[in-house]
Amino acid sequence: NERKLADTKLKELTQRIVEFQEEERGRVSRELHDGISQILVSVKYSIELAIDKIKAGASDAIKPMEKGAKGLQEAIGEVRRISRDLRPSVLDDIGLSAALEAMCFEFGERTGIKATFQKHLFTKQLAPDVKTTLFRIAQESLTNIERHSGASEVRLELMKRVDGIRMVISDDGVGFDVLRMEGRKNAFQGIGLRNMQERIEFHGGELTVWSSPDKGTVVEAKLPLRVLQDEI
Amino acid sequence: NERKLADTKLKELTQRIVEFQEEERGRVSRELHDGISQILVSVKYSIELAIDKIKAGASDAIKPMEKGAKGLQEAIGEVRRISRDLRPSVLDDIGLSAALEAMCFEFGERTGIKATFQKHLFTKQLAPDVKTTLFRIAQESLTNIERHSGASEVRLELMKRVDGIRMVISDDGVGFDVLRMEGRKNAFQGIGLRNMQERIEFHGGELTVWSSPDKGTVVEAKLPLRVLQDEI
Amino acid sequence: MTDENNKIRVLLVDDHPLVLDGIRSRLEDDPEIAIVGEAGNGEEALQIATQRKPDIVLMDINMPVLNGIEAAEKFAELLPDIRLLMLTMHDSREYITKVLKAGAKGYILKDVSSSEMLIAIKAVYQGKTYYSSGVTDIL
Ligand SMILES: Nc1ncnc2c1ncn2[C@@H]1O[C@H](COP(=O)(O)OP(=O)(O)OP(=O)(O)O)[C@@H](O)[C@H]1O
Ligand SMILES: Nc1ncnc2c1ncn2[C@@H]1O[C@H](COP(=O)(O)OP(=O)(O)OP(=O)(O)O)[C@@H](O)[C@H]1O
Ligand SMILES: [K+]
Ligand SMILES: [Mg+2]
Ligand SMILES: [Mg+2]
Ligand SMILES: [Mg+2]
Repeated sequence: NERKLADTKLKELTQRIVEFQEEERGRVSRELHDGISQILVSVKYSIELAIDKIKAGASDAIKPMEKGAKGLQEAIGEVRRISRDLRPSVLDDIGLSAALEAMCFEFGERTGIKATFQKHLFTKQLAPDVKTTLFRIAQESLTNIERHSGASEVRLELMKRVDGIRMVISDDGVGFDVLRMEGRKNAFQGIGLRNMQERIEFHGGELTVWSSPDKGTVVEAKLPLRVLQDEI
Repeated sequence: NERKLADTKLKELTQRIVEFQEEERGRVSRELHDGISQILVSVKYSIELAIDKIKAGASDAIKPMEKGAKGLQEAIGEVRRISRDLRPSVLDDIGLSAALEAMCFEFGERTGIKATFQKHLFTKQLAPDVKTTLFRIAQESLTNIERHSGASEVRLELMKRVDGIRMVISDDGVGFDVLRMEGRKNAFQGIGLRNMQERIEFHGGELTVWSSPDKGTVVEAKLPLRVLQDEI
Repeated sequence: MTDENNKIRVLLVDDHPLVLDGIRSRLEDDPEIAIVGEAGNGEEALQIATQRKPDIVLMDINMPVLNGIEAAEKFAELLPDIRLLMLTMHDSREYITKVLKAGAKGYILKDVSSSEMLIAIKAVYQGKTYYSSGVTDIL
């Protein structure tokens, strides 16, 4: 019976992940279609108008062209944002630490919550999918902090210890009742924490959350040392 | 023990879905950054060059502008393709039947495999997430047909029966050994069929595959009538 | 036309043909600049630079085979006299720090105006470091 419950929960999680994925696809698809495409089409009209004007020997071709260039600049900015939101290229080009640092910085700028990042690890050695998992866990934790915690300070730490890799995200916010959380069976509740747990377990790791009302929250992701790649 | 095996398989599936999602995010993010952004920057260069030329009184401003317009057209086409691949807007705007019809048409054009679509159902009544699921199943089936079947003809049917909704995709290709397929436990095997099955079961439905070597393949998705929405 | 040797010899490196094309048309009319070659990735850039000895390499970051960051490290090791000016879409601090550490002398965003692109090339040629307007905000 307990097993059956676990099974149902897992099925539910899988379903929510798929739903979430479809939502994301829909959102990005619309941003591209209704946002970017429309801007580009209007830029195209401006250019075509300018071409017609030049051909007709008119002197005011510059104006539509400058308008076009401005629209283009806007589209470039939007494409950059959509691309980064999907997956920040820093993560692949430079590494996890750099990506976490950038995330903390942007988070602080956007929310006004003081966010500091500290590392004690050479992240080059992490396998790509492990990097991604840790990045997504940090991302979900910061989203939770922004949405639920009311914190004024956040610390994100990444370290290598003799017994494994550890990433810790702590905040000084309102906290919550972890035990009651685990008891809840409401299918409409968040999948954030559960999904993080599932993902870290894929790599043989463990996710622990310490929190109680008014005591702030600490999320710790632990991974065995074997997720480190041999250096070549 | 059997339950435990099912559990492990489900966990595996969940992991594969998450991996797939991350791959897709990375791919789209790169297509935007390395493809679209670069074209847009080059269009910007062309327009600015043309502006400079006009300001300098040169007569050859038309050429960079026409180049810019061409680049823009390419970017618009690419953005539309990426957007549609993520989620075809026909699905939301016109409905499942129209989206399936368009998919069959494009599939036929691209692969040269004759694809026909037949419907006996008012798809407007389907709930949005059910529509999405059926669409993804059809998409995965056509991908499988293209990759594995060597078929020369495909039929896609969507119908409403007294006992439920049915979508059937059949091909006259090489077929495969369904039973042997189910026996395999190799984690590196495809997730296509398994994912489709999981998704249809979310909605209380059932996925059945009939196939044997040299006999072609039939994929049938069945859904209970209760997935139909009340008309308002 | 003046002798190529009296001009700033520039090698252009980008994997996107349209971008390469656009940069070339931006620079080719400037009397102080001579484009001495074009490359589609870091590996090619090293090869061509060895032969043609440019003063400046104007280089993209995201490229196949050998990307701009890896290439910058190799340039520092093999051709330390050639000055690198990075030209990229990436506007985050982490990229900037990384390529400057690898030895690049300047960093400009791809969407800068053509006059700023020219200013950057000339500044780096004179031995200065240059960051484009979008970049100094970030640093
Ligand atoms: N840092 C935090 N501070 C306070 N409460 C938190 C924090 N993190 C999580 N919680 C509580 O735990 C709950 C579950 O978090 P979880 O991320 O699983 O779901 P969610 O954020 O509500 O929804 P989702 O992540 O699916 O969008 C939250 O609703 C919130 O009540
Ligand atoms: N229409 C078909 N004709 C012939 N063989 C098929 C057909 N559909 C599926 N198969 C066989 O069934 C296998 C499993 O299909 P499935 O969609 O689950 O995985 P895949 O297509 O191999 O990989 P993935 O879908 O994850 O990219 C295929 O590898 C192929 O051997
Ligand atoms: K780039
Ligand atoms: Mg959450
Ligand atoms: Mg498949
Ligand atoms: Mg590039």
